Amino acid sequence: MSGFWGHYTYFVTVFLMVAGLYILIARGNLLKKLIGLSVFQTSVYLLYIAPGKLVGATAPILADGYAVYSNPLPHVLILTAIVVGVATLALGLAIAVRIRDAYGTIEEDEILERDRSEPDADAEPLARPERS
Amino acid sequence: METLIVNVLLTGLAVVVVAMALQRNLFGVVVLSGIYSFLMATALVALDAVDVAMTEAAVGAGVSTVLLLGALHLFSSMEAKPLHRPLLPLVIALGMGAVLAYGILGLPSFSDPQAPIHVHVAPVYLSSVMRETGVPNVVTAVLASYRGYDTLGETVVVFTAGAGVIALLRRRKRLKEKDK
Amino acid sequence: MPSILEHAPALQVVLPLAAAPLIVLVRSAAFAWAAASAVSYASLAIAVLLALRVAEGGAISYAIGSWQPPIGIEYRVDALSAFMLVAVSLTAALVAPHARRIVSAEVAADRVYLLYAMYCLCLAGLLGMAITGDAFNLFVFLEISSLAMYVLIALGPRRRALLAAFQYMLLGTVGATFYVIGVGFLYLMTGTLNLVDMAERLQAVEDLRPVLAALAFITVGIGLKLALFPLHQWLPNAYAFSPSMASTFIAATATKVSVYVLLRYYFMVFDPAALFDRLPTRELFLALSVAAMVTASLVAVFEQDVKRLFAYSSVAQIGYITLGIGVDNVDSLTGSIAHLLNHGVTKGAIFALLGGVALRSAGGAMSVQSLAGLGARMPLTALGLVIAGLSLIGVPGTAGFVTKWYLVIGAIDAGLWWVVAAILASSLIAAVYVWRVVEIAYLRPAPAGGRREEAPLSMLVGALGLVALSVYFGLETSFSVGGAREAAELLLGAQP
Amino acid sequence: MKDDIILRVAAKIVMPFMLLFGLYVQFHGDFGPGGGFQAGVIAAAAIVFYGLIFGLDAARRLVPDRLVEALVALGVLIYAGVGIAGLLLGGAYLDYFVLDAHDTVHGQHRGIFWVEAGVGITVSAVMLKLFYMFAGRGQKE
Repeated sequence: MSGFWGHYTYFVTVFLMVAGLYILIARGNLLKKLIGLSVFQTSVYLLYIAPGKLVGATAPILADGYAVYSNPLPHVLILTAIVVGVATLALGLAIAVRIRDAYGTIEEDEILERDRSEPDADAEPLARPERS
Repeated sequence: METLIVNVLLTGLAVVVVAMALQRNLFGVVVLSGIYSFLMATALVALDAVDVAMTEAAVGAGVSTVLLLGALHLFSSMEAKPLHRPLLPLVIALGMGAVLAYGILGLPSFSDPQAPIHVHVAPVYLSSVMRETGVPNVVTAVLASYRGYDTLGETVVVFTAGAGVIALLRRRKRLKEKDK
Repeated sequence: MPSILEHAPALQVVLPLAAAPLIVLVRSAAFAWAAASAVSYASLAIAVLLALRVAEGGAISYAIGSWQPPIGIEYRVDALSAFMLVAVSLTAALVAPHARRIVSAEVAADRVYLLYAMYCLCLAGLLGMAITGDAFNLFVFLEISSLAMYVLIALGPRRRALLAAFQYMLLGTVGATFYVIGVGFLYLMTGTLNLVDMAERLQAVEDLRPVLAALAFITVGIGLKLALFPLHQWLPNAYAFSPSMASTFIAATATKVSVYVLLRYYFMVFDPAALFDRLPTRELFLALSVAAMVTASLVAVFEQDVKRLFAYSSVAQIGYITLGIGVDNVDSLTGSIAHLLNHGVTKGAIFALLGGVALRSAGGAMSVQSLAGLGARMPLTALGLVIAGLSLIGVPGTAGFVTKWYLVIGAIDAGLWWVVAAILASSLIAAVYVWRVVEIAYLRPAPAGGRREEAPLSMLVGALGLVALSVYFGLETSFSVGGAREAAELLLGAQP
Repeated sequence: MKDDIILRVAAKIVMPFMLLFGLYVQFHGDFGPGGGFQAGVIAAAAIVFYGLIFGLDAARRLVPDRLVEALVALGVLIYAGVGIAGLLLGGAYLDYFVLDAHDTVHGQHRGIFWVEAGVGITVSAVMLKLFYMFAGRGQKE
């Protein structure tokens, strides 16, 4: 287990990260950007989890009859990372929904265009408190 | 055999991501991202990360897909054509890939029992978890006790997202009409 | 009560952290303000206490859950983190309690309590980043502070706040993910997440390729968060369009804590001898810092929106802070670390004063022109802006001068005369954009029908308190420079 | 979907089992995969399922908004409170050893039980709140 196949899991991880980051930067649609971000974050799971695997080992739930367990620590870290990922996605979508309400589009080019023509528009015309 | 299963699943992930990048119908992209999460969860099972797999299936394939579909319902479902040639993003992404590739070449091989992560810290969890906490699921023990503070932080992250979404999406009442 | 004082490191973070859910539970704007103010003061008290104890007895290690590191998560307060904790909580204590009026003017009534909850989370996240001794725990707190910040920015009154928040969220999350990748490499090569343990075990690592990759990822990832030139694209809009209270707090603290993280990794985790000498790290930081100091200042000169003007000024000032990494000696690092505090109070003062201006203006954009006649309309606010502006330029007697003094000494010591020239040039450009604001405020007549009304007292007290601090730290430097020097010596491993 | 009798009956039958499964995952996390986070998602899914069949308003009547928002905060407070309890009993923050005066392992069990409960409460409430918020945006006023 060395050479190319010994590092195959890593190579796929790298590919997924590159693809995720590319979708995130290259696309102008905010939803597509969020999906790219999500792929990028998800690919990091493999960077942690794959090295924790030992061939012939079992999941780290102690039981009689097993002696070798895969490494539990990366699992714990990635559980946290998954939660962070979904929290970010939820917030990102919420902001995207508000952007659609305020601008009528979620295409970045069109949003910037509308910013130039109307730079001072309120986020939510009705929401601003009255000035005393 | 185990290694083969893992490698096949990972290759599947790569294929799905390519399809995702090419697809311009956002509904299709969301469906593909659900498939991606399911494949990821399966790969995680093959990598012995059952807790993570269960969470990824519930969160990645479940919650995220539902959230994306819910949001998509409010948006137009076609992505606009990109206006410019995406050369710079490609350069940035490939540059990152090059640094990553450089780094991973020095990492221990897949399933090397002498890798640092298998000889430091983690063996302590595996050997003393029953004596110290009496919890056989080592992931639960580390999550809730040894590194319980991370999990407090993680719960706060969820809380932040929840409170943040309330702050952003709470329906506005027709403001102040009766006050005027 | 010696027993509870033993737990000061935990309480430092847990108090603001627990305040947020309490605020959400109670759902009252008044309670939210009171709770946010209380935890801000409490955080300051705890931070000062910790700093005193570190100064007396050296670094404090606190094992959370009684799990000894590296098995469990360690909180570690040393000279650098104690300094950072005081810097963050000091500005927090002057911002939050005094923001009540502007928050209720800019944010819808039923969201006010959520804004304060986000503030508490952001504070807890930043303090947690500064105090933790664990690489992954740092990521968790980085995310808490970042998510709270995205919400704070998105709550801004204009719709451009939404896009600013979204773009910051994308870049910030990429930054945080880069950080996780970097930590992943370090973890795979050492098997530990505890920063002290990691530093020790890294010395035994033979194949340096993953470590160099980790260095690159952590630099870019944290560089995004700290707005290292040219990764600062998110910053101007994020500062300009967020609610006044949020821009004050974020401008004074957020990027500084990220710099702290970078300093910690560069000098206390990576082996400087092995890594700095293999890569042109110093040259890179010199080039980027000087580029930020000069170009961002130039952009500020031509900027029409006041908040964006001072946001670009922040990018330039961050250049001063990162300059110390490039020069890499005790004096320059002392200047850099002191500037974390000095620039925090100065820029905090400016944004707090602009909050008062926003409260008294018609709303909408705050162009530089809209400051016309400010000297007559709001004399105290205008005077505060002038003094804080002098500190931005680095006039003797202000905090900004102290920083530049040490940076210049450090650069001369290292024989980097072109850096000295760049510091002077950047200060001159700063004088130009500050003068532009002052000239309009004092020499242009106020628009007809404009109200002559000073900002409310509650807001003035906080803002002028920050102005006073930016003068105080220019005259009395035993804490700012003294603490920074101890931290710099700790970083360079020199004996005090 | 509101008018489909089969769906409505099926929903009423299935939902309690989903909640039960959520509880199983919550409390079986010590021995098998699972824990507060996964359980929270499953429990929220049960209510979301109910909301999809019977409509958002019906779900909101079943689990009102105010309650959900309180639970969002309550879970974090429980978790942070376990830490404070550790302090008050003479240990470090989040020290579970001191939660039982005689048996440290029992103390660990107690601590893990309560923090997992806190996680479960906050996660299920947040997931449900997300559903309410996003689905609520889709409805016309």
